[in-house]
Amino acid sequence: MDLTVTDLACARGGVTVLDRIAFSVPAGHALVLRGPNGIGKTTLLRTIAGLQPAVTGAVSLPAESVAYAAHADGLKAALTVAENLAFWAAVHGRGGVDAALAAMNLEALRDRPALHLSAGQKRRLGLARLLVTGRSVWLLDEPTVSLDAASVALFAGVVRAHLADGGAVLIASHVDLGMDEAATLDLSAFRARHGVRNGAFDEAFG
Amino acid sequence: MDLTVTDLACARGGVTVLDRIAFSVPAGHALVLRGPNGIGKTTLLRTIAGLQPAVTGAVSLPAESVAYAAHADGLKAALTVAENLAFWAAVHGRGGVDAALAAMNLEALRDRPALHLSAGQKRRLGLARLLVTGRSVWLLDEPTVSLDAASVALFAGVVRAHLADGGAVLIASHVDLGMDEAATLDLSAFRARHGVRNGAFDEAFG
Amino acid sequence: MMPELGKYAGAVLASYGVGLGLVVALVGASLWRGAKVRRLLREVEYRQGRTNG
Amino acid sequence: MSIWEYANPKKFMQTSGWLLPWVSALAAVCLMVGLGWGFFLTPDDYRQGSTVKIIYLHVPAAMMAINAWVMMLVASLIWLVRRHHVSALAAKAAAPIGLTMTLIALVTGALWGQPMWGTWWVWDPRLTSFLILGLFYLGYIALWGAVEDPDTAADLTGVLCIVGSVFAVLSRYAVNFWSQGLHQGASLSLDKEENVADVFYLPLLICIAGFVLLFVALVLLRTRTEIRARRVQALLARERMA
Amino acid sequence: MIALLLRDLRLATRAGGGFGLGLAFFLLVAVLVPLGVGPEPAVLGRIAPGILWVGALLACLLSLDRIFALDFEDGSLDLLATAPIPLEGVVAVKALAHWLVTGLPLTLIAPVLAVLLNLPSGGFLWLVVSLVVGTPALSLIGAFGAALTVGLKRGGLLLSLLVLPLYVPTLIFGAEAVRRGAAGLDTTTPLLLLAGISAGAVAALPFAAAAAIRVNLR
Amino acid sequence: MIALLLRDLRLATRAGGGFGLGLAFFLLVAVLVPLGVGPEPAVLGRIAPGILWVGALLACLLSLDRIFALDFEDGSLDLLATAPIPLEGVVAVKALAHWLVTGLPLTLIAPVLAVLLNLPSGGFLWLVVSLVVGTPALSLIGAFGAALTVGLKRGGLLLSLLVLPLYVPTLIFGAEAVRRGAAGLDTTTPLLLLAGISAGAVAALPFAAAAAIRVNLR
Ligand code: HEM
Ligand SMILES: Nc1ncnc2c1ncn2[C@@H]1O[C@H](COP(=O)(O)OP(=O)(O)OP(=O)(O)O)[C@@H](O)[C@H]1O
Ligand SMILES: Nc1ncnc2c1ncn2[C@@H]1O[C@H](COP(=O)(O)OP(=O)(O)OP(=O)(O)O)[C@@H](O)[C@H]1O
Ligand SMILES: [Mg+2]
Ligand SMILES: [Mg+2]
Repeated sequence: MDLTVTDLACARGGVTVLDRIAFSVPAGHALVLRGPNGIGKTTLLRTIAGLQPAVTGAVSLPAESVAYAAHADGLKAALTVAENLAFWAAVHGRGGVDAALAAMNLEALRDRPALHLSAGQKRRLGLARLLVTGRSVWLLDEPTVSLDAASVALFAGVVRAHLADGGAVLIASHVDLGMDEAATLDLSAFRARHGVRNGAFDEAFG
Repeated sequence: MDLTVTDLACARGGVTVLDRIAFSVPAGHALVLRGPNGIGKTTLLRTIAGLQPAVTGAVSLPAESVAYAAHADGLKAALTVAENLAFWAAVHGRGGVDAALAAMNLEALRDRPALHLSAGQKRRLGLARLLVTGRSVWLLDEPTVSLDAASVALFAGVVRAHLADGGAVLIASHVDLGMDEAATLDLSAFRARHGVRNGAFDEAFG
Repeated sequence: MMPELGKYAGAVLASYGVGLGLVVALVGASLWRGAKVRRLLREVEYRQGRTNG
Repeated sequence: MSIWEYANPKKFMQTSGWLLPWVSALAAVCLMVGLGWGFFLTPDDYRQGSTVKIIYLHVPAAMMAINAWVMMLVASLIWLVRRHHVSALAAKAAAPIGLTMTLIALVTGALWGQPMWGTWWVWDPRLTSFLILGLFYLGYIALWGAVEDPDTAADLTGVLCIVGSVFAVLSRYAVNFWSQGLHQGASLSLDKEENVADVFYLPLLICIAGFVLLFVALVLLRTRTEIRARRVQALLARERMA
Repeated sequence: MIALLLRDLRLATRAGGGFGLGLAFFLLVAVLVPLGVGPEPAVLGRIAPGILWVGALLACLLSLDRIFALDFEDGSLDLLATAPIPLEGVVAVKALAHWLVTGLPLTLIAPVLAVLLNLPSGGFLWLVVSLVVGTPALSLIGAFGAALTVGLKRGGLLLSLLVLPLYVPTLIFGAEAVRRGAAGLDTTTPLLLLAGISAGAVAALPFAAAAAIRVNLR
Repeated sequence: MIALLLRDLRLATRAGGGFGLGLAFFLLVAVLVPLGVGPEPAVLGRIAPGILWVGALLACLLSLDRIFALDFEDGSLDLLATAPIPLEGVVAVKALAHWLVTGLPLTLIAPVLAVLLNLPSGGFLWLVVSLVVGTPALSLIGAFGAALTVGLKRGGLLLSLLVLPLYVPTLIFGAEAVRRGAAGLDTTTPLLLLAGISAGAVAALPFAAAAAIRVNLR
C-alpha cells in the first residue's frame, strides 16, 4: 500500500519545524529523507507514525499499518535476544522470530541478555524487530547508526526483500545506505519559514 | 604526549575479547580503530580510559590525561546547552565555554535545554565537552553518530586543530570521517583466540 | 514411647516441626541445586571436549 | 604449604570433596543423638513444663545465625584483601544458611514465647536485634541476586557485609538502650546461678555441635556448587566469544 | 496481551526486577515503626491496623514508579503505543502484573507482620480480607499516577505526591475495616465501600491512564 | 567540587527535580498515619516522635535512589570518574547536596507536622535538634546504598532493603531523644550517640561508597 503525505506541517515543543511537506512512497519503493541536524526528521517520522498530531495536513495511512524504529530500540536489557523478539512478535500476533534472527545474523547471540550486546548488536536486534511486526510500511530513524559495513549491507538486503514483497520504506539518515535505487528527499526545502502559524496554538494566542 | 599501548588484553563480562593489542599514537597524530560490531572497540576505549582494569598489558598514559567520549553523552536534560558545558569546564577547572560552543556551532542553541535538542545537536554538544576538558588525549567512541555531513566536517576540523597543538586522538568508528591523514588500525587482528586465559579469573576457574 | 508433653504439646511439636522442616528444606534445596549445576557443568565440558575441574 | 593453598578452587574441590561425607555423617549423628535425647529422654522443667525441649532447636539455631554472619564477614574480608574467589563464593554460600537459622530461632522462639510470655512476639532487645540480623541477611542475599557480573557482585556484597556488620553491632546496643526485655540472658555462662539445669546441659551441647557441623557441611556443599556454577558461566561465556 | 503480562512478570522476577522487594519494604516499615514508637504491646496493638495499611500502601507506591518509566526510557512505550493492542489494555495488563508482583504477596505476608505489631487476634482475618479487596485499587490508581508522570526524570517522588491523596479513601476504609474487626465490631460497611472503590478503579482508570500516556508520548 | 554541588542543587530545583518533594512526602506520611490510626490525641501524641522520625527517614529514602542513578544512566558518572576530582569528593558533595535538598527542609518543616500529630510541647525543640544531628547520617548512609545499587535497573526498592537496616540505630536514638524530650527527661545520651553515628558516617562512608561506584563502573 502507498504512503502519501499531503501538505503536512509538524511541530515540536510548540514550534512548527516543518510545513507544506508533500511526498508519496508507492508500495515497493523506498524514500530516504535527508537534511541537516535539527531540521525535523525525527519529528516528521513520529508524526507519520501517529505518535504526535500533525499541525495541518494529512497522512494517507492509518497508524496501524506502519512500523516505527526510533533512535531508541525498545529492548529489555534483562531479556535475551530471542525473548525480546518473541515478545514483539506476540504483541503483533505473529511468529517468524527465527527467520528474523537469521535475517539480521543474530542466531549466535539468541540466548544472550540484551544487556550484554555491543552497540551495533543492539541495533541489529532493534531492526530485526521490524520483521516480526508484519507491518507493510517502515519508518526508520537513522537505522544504520553504529552498524559496521557488513551489517549495513545486511540491512540493505532486508530492506530490499521487504520492498520486493510490496512494502514501503521511509528512512531518515545522514549516511550512505548503499541503496542507490531509493529516491531521496531533502527536507531543507520544507523548513518552516519564520512566523508560520501553529493552528490550535495560535488560534488561542495568535 | 604519546599514547602507547603494549600487549594489552581487555575483557568484558569476564571474557577476554581482545588481546596482544599494541599500538602507539604519537602526539599530533590520530588513529582510527576499525572492526566489526562486537569486536571490542568500546571495551578497549574504556580500558584505556581507566574505567575498567586491563587483563594484562599496560597503557603508557595515566587516566588523568585522557578525555573519553562514550556512546552516551553525559548531558543533563534539565540544564541548558551552556550550563552543561560550563559544568564540565568547572569540573576540569578551566574556562573556554564560549570558544567550545563556537567551535561546534552551538551558539544559536546555547540557552536551549538539552532535553529539546535533536539527536545530532545532542551529539555536537557531547563533542564540545571535549574542548573544555583540556585533556591532551581524546578517546572517541563513534563520535559522528547521527551527525549530518556539515557537522562531520566541523568535527574533523576540531580534531585537526587539536592535533595541531600537540594532542593525540583515538577514534573508534565504522563510517568515513573525512580525515585521510589519520592512520587506521583494524582490531580484527587482535580478536582473542578461543580459550584465551583471563588472569585472575582462570587462576580460579581455568 | 512418645513422651508426655502435657498442655504445651502444640508449641513443642510445632517448633520441632517447623525447625526440622526448615533444616530439611535447606538441605534439600542445596543438594538439588548442587546436582543441577553438576549436570550442567558436565554437559558444557562434554560439549567443549575439555576435562578437569 | 600455606592455608591459602585451599583458596585455589581445584585444591578446594579435592579437599572438600574428601571432607564432605565425613562432616555430613558426623552432623547427622550429632543431630539425631542430641535432638533425640533432648526430645525423648529429658524431663520437663518445673517452671516451663515440656517447652524447655524447644531449647534444643532454638539456642543452637540462634548461635549459628550469629556465627554464620561472622564467618561471612571473615570470608568477605579475605576476598577483598587477597581476592581469593573461593572465599567470596563461600560467603555467598553461607548467607542462605544463616537466614534459615535466623528463621528457625525466630519461629521456635515465637512458639516458645506464646506459652511463656503469653504472646508470640515482644520487642525484646535480643528478639529485635535478631529480626534486624534477619533483615541484613535478606539485603545481602538480594544484592547477590541483583548484580550479575560475579566479581562485581562479590566486591559489592563484601563492602556491604563489612559496613553492615558495624551497623548490626550498633543496632544491638541501640536496641538494648531502647527497651529492656523478658528474654533470658546467656545461660550457658559458667556461673551456675542462672544456668540451665545439668539435665538439659549435655544434650544441648550435642545439639549445638550438631548444628555447627551441619553448617560446615552445608557451606562446603554449597561452595562446591557455586564454584561449579561459576565455571559453567566461564565456559559458556568463552563459547559465546568463540 | 498475555505476552505482555508474561513479559512483565518475567522482568519482575529476573535479577534486578522488583519482585519480593515490595514485600521486604512492607516488612521494614512494620519493623521500623515499633523501633520508633517503642515496644509497649498495648500501644502497638492499638495502632497496628493503621500502620499495616499505611505500610502496604507505601510498599505499593515504591514499586509503582517503574510501571511505565522503564518502558518509556528504552522506547518500548512508543512501540507499544503503535502496536495493534489497545493502550487501555496495556495499562490494565501492566496494573494486573503490578498487583500480582506486589499486592498479592503483601496480602499473604500481612498476617505475619500483624504478629510483630501485636494486632489483636480478632483482626487477622479482616486484615487479609480488606487487603484482598483493597490492593487492586492501589495498583490501578498507581498505574494512573505512573501514566501521568511517565517521561519526567525524577518522576518517582512527584508520583508519590499525586498518588497518595488518591489513596486516602482506600486507606481509611481499609484500616477502619481492620480496626472494627480487631474490636469485634461489624465490618461490612467499610468492606463494601472498599470493594466499590476497587470496582470503580478497574472500570474507569485504565482509560484515564491510557489518555495520559498518549499525551505524554507526543 | 563547588561546581558539582551547584549543579546538583540546580538540577534538584529545576522542574522535575526532587526539591520540595521529599518535604511533601513527609507531609503526606504525617497526614496518612492519623487517617489510618484514628484521631485520638492521646494515642497520636504518644506515637508522634516515632512516626515523625520514621516519616523523615522514608522521605529521605525515596529521594535517595536517584543520587547516582541519573548520572549513571546518562553517562555523566563515567565522565566524573575520569575527571580530575576524587570520587570520594564526588560522593561527599552529592550526599551534601542531598542533605541540603532533603534533610534540611525536613528539619525545618518538622515542627509544623508535630502539631498535626499533637506532639507534647516539650518535644518540639528536641525534635528539631535530633533531626539536625541525625539527618546527615541518613543522607550519607543513603549515598552509600545508592552507590551499591547504581548499576541496577529497578535499583530503587533493593536500595531501600539495603539502607533501612542501616538506618535502625539512627532512628532509635533520634526517636528516643524526642520521646525523652517530650516526657521532660534528659536527652543528652541519645543525642550524643546520634552525633557519634553522623560523625562516623561522614568520616568513613564516602570511601566505601566511592569504592562501590568504582566497582559498579568497571
Ligand atoms: C522470637 C522469639 C525469640 C528469639 C528471636 C530468640 C532469640 C534468641 C537468641 C538470639 C538467643 C541467643 C543465642 C546465643 O547468643 O547464645 C537465644 C537464646 C535463648 N533463648 Fe531465645 N529467643 C526468642 C524467644 C525465646 C523464648 C520465648 C524463650 C523462653 C521463654 C527463649 C529462651 C532462650 C534460652 C533459654 C536461650 C539460651 C540462653 C543462651 O544460651 O544465651 N527464647 N534466643
Ligand atoms: N521540546 C522542544 N521544544 C522546542 N524545540 C524542540 C523541542 N524538541 C526538539 N526541538 C527542535 O526541533 C527540531 C527538530 O528536531 P528533530 O529531532 O526532529 O531533528 P532531526 O531532524 O531528527 O535531527 P537529527 O538529524 O539530529 O536527529 C530541532 O531543531 C530541535 O532543536
Ligand atoms: N557483560 C558481557 N558479558 C559477555 N560479553 C559481553 C558483555 N558485554 C559485552 N559483551 C560482548 O563483548 C564484545 C565487545 O563489546 P563492545 O561493546 O566492546 O563491542 P564494540 O566493538 O564496541 O561493538 P560496536 O561497534 O557495536 O559498538 C561484544 O561481542 C559483546 O557482545
Ligand atoms: Mg533525529
Ligand atoms: Mg561500541
